[in-house]
Amino acid sequence: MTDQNTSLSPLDLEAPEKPFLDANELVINMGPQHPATHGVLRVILRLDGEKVLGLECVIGYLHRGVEKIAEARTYTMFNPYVDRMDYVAAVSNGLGYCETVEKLLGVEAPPRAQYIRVILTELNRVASHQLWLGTHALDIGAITPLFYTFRDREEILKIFEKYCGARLTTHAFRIGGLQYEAYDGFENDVRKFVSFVAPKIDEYEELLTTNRIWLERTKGVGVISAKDAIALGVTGPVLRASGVKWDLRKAQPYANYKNFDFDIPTGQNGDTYDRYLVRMAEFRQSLRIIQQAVDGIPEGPIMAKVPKVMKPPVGEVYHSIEAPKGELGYFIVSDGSTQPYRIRVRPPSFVNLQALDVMCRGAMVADVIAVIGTLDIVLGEVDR
Amino acid sequence: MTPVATPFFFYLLAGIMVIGGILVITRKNAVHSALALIVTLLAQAAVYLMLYAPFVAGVQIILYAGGIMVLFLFVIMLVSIERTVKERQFNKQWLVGIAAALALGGLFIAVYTKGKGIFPTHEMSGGEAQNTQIVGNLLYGQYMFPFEIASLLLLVAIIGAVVMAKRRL
Amino acid sequence: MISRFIEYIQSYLTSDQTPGAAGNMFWAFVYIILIFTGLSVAVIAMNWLERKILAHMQVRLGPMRVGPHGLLQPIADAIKLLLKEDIMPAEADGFVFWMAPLIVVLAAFTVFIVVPFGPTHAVTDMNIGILFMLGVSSLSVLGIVMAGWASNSHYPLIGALRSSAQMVSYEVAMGLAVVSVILMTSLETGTGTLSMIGIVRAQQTQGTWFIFKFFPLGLIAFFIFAVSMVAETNRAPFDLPEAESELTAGFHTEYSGFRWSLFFLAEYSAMIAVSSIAVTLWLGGWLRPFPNLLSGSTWTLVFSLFPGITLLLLAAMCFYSTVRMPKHPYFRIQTIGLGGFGAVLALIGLILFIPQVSLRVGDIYWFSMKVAAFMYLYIWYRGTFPRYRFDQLMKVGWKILLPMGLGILILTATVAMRSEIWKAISEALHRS
Amino acid sequence: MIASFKARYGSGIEALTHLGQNFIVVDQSLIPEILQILCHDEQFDYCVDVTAVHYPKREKQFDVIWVLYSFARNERIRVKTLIAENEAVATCSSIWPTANWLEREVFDMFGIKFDGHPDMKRILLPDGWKGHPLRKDYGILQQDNEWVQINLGIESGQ
Repeated sequence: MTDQNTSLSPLDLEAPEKPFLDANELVINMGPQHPATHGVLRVILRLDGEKVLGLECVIGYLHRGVEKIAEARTYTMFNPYVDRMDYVAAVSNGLGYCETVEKLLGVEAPPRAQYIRVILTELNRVASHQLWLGTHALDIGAITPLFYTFRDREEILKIFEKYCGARLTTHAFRIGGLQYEAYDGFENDVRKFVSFVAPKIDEYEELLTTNRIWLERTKGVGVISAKDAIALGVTGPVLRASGVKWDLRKAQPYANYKNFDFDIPTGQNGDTYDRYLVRMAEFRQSLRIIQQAVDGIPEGPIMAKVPKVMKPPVGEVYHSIEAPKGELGYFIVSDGSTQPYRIRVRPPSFVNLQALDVMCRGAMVADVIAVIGTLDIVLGEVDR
Repeated sequence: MTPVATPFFFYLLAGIMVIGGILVITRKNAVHSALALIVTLLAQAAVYLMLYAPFVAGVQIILYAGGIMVLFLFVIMLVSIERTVKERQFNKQWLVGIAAALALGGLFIAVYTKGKGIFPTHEMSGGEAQNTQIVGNLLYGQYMFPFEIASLLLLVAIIGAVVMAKRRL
Repeated sequence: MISRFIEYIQSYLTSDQTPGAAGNMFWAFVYIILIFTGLSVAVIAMNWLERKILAHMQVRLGPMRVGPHGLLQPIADAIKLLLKEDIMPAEADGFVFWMAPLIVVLAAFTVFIVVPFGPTHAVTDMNIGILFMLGVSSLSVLGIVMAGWASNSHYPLIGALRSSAQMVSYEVAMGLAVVSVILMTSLETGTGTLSMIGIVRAQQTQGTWFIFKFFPLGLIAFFIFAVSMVAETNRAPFDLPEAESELTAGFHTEYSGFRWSLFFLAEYSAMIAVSSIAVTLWLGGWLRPFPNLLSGSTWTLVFSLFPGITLLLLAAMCFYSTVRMPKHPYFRIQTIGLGGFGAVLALIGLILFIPQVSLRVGDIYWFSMKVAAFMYLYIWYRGTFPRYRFDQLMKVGWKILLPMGLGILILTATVAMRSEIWKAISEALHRS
Repeated sequence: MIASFKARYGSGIEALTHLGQNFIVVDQSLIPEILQILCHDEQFDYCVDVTAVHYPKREKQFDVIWVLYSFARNERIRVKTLIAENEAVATCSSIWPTANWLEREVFDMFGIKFDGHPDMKRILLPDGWKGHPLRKDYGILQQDNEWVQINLGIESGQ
């Protein structure tokens, strides 16, 4: 089952777990082709029956060398590539990249562009969470929420399609603002979507939140304390569910998030159920932001003055945004030429995935699946 | 219903049982042995049916073939088969084994020839239709005490198993 | 010779026994064939219904392409499965791998020998009927364990371990619930029975379905059985042995084509089998609703109309959908097919109005309807519940259902014997 | 904070600000100590990122960069050190466990070794891969043809 380069590294489990009664330890290779590893994650599990003695993640199956590609592209040319990292939240990736380059250039997008950016990014957050909810519930065995969430995510994708022609890898933003003015009826569509999706979120909750089996499967599963979460660099809803009230949109506001009124939902126990509740609350907060943004959207230009040939001054900058999965950071080094000297992406999924080992210690096989689901990883972003 | 071709079925089932029994002790693969044992037990259940003891046959299927042997397999499956097949069989005591088998066979023959009278040769009264009731009455009447003793023994075994397993849980 | 044969065949027609009990091998054989084909058709229909009902629960349409409303989809699937290459893993244990699906299918089909579709509509009536059903259906665990082990692969092995542990544990709770019913059968006649037909007869003579007997004791026993039977058939929310998101496909991961379809067939016929047990034991088997309350020839006539009305309703639904089909040449064949299907259903429905036919078929109709309700429940569970974790499953089985079953057994026995107990106590008091 | 560092370590540390973002350039030998202090005394308890930049023309070819964040102060700081090829940096995975994978990625992409790392091996590329792709002398179309031929059985991955 395991091939020759599967040497299990010594895991720093507090007490080395021994299989019961000298039963044979079972080494199971979960993935890279497996229905519940969300792509090509490979997890090597050491099992005693159903109990997990230790696990190791093997990643890199989707490695495309995005950071290397960036060094051979101009700043503008690299923009579409970032959509391919976290392909379920492509708009967020684009926002992070554009803002970082803008920071390097010293320009700022005009207010109207900022508002449209916020609307699209928050719509994308809703879409990303919907995809997470559907697949997570499917992993735990509830098949119906998947279809509900995909039905509603479709509406978001339709808005994207009408706005920029693409549904998934949107390439919605340009450095310095937007390429496209919002189409006629954009605001109306967004308003309609908000009023359409709010009751649907109650519908998801109705299926799961008080479902006994759902509670049994998620409460107390994959617990991570706030201290561990910070030490492991875990961000996003996973961190907030452990009780750390930290959201980059509030802590270090970017775009124009400081204009909007919203709460940071947090949990207490840091278990899978709290992460579920936090994300469900984030749905509602995102809708609040969208509502405010669409009500306050100003008229004006959508593109700042940026040179045709972008040559940012020599220097380096790190900028990060709150992507649906956590802190998405870009570290760009410019040498004054048209091409970035180095682009480093700080992927939230990659760092969050590292917590899998801690969260799965002593758990059962089924919990590993639940925890992979609750971490909300996208392998395109883990491997880049 | 009148029985059809009783001797034929008896010898068929007996043959299956003997072959199954031999396979149990000769197969190197423990899973194959267990499966052969299941075949033997099922044939035995069929023999019970022929003896107008459907209740015992049903219990034989549920408990032995369906319950105990599944647990047997459960344990055997966890043992690495490659290893057990490669390992040399350690019980090389053919002579002792044959002697013991012959002694047991002799005992059976002796009992059968000497004490033929104690075996009922006629059909049991009540027969098939009342079988369950008869078994129930016997268990809860005449053999009440041994029955309860057996259940006590099982309780002890269960507690022992819990104590052994609980040490780690 | 021929006349004797015809006489032999006809001799059974006037009998009020099952062919097995009457010793008529020809009719027993006919019944076996009928049950086998009926079961296969039921599994095919179940396959289509499950996909359709589940689809409508999940805001999608389900199969729509093969035949009108996907009616021919199961047949297309069956053909696909039969034509598929049969793959056996190189390292698999060939013989065991080959045997496993056969054992599962045999176990699943054999139990139907004693299922009473009506007072005479069963192959035979064993006096250990319920024991036989539980025993033979417990043999299907063997097939699953063999399949998991013989695949020589880790996921099937874990699936097999899960299913064997699960089925063995839930059999205990199931058995206790069944025993409480067997206690109930002895109530008025004094002697209980394990025979499936006997159990239904007991409900008839006692004038109540056992689910309502000693309310709520019968209901709780039924509940225990209803939970265990879902676990016993490895269906959601207890579908851990084949939990797709965890074990890819569990014990049948390595199976493909025809062998896989045998597992599929066995799973669905096992579902029907355990539902039949539940119907027989608690829901009055073939008895129509309110046989005592709404008795009399008028009510008998009203209830005998039900089978025909049901089929006519189905036919009406077909005709309605035919009218609603898109008017496009591409859909012409499908429209005609749907109309034809409706016509066939309507014809059968009309035939069922003939008194002689409806008299013979009424039992089967009520039995099937009750089983169908269970089948719907199975689909409903699958659409709404997440999956239990293994330790939670064991907890439910051993810590909740088993004590409940024991308690129900003791309570049922106590309530059943209450007059005797009371008599004994009062005598003892009187003496002292 | 910076002042106290300066006072203690003198010329080994240099504090700069670019585009409103603070970063300190630290001599390689001081790295373990500075990171320790930053984490435990200065409350930079969240290691956001560990990365590197390759400057092939410099004598000390690599910048290794730590991006740190403090929840208590809501402040970011970057720590940077210059190292030459074949030199190793002390690991900070004992300070921030999150650095484990991040350092492995730096090793994978740049070939910079981290001393004391519990499991220093490639993370994104396969184990037997030759070369470190994010170095400037590694062409964008270049790949380990030998590995591809042996393991994938194809002539080239291009």
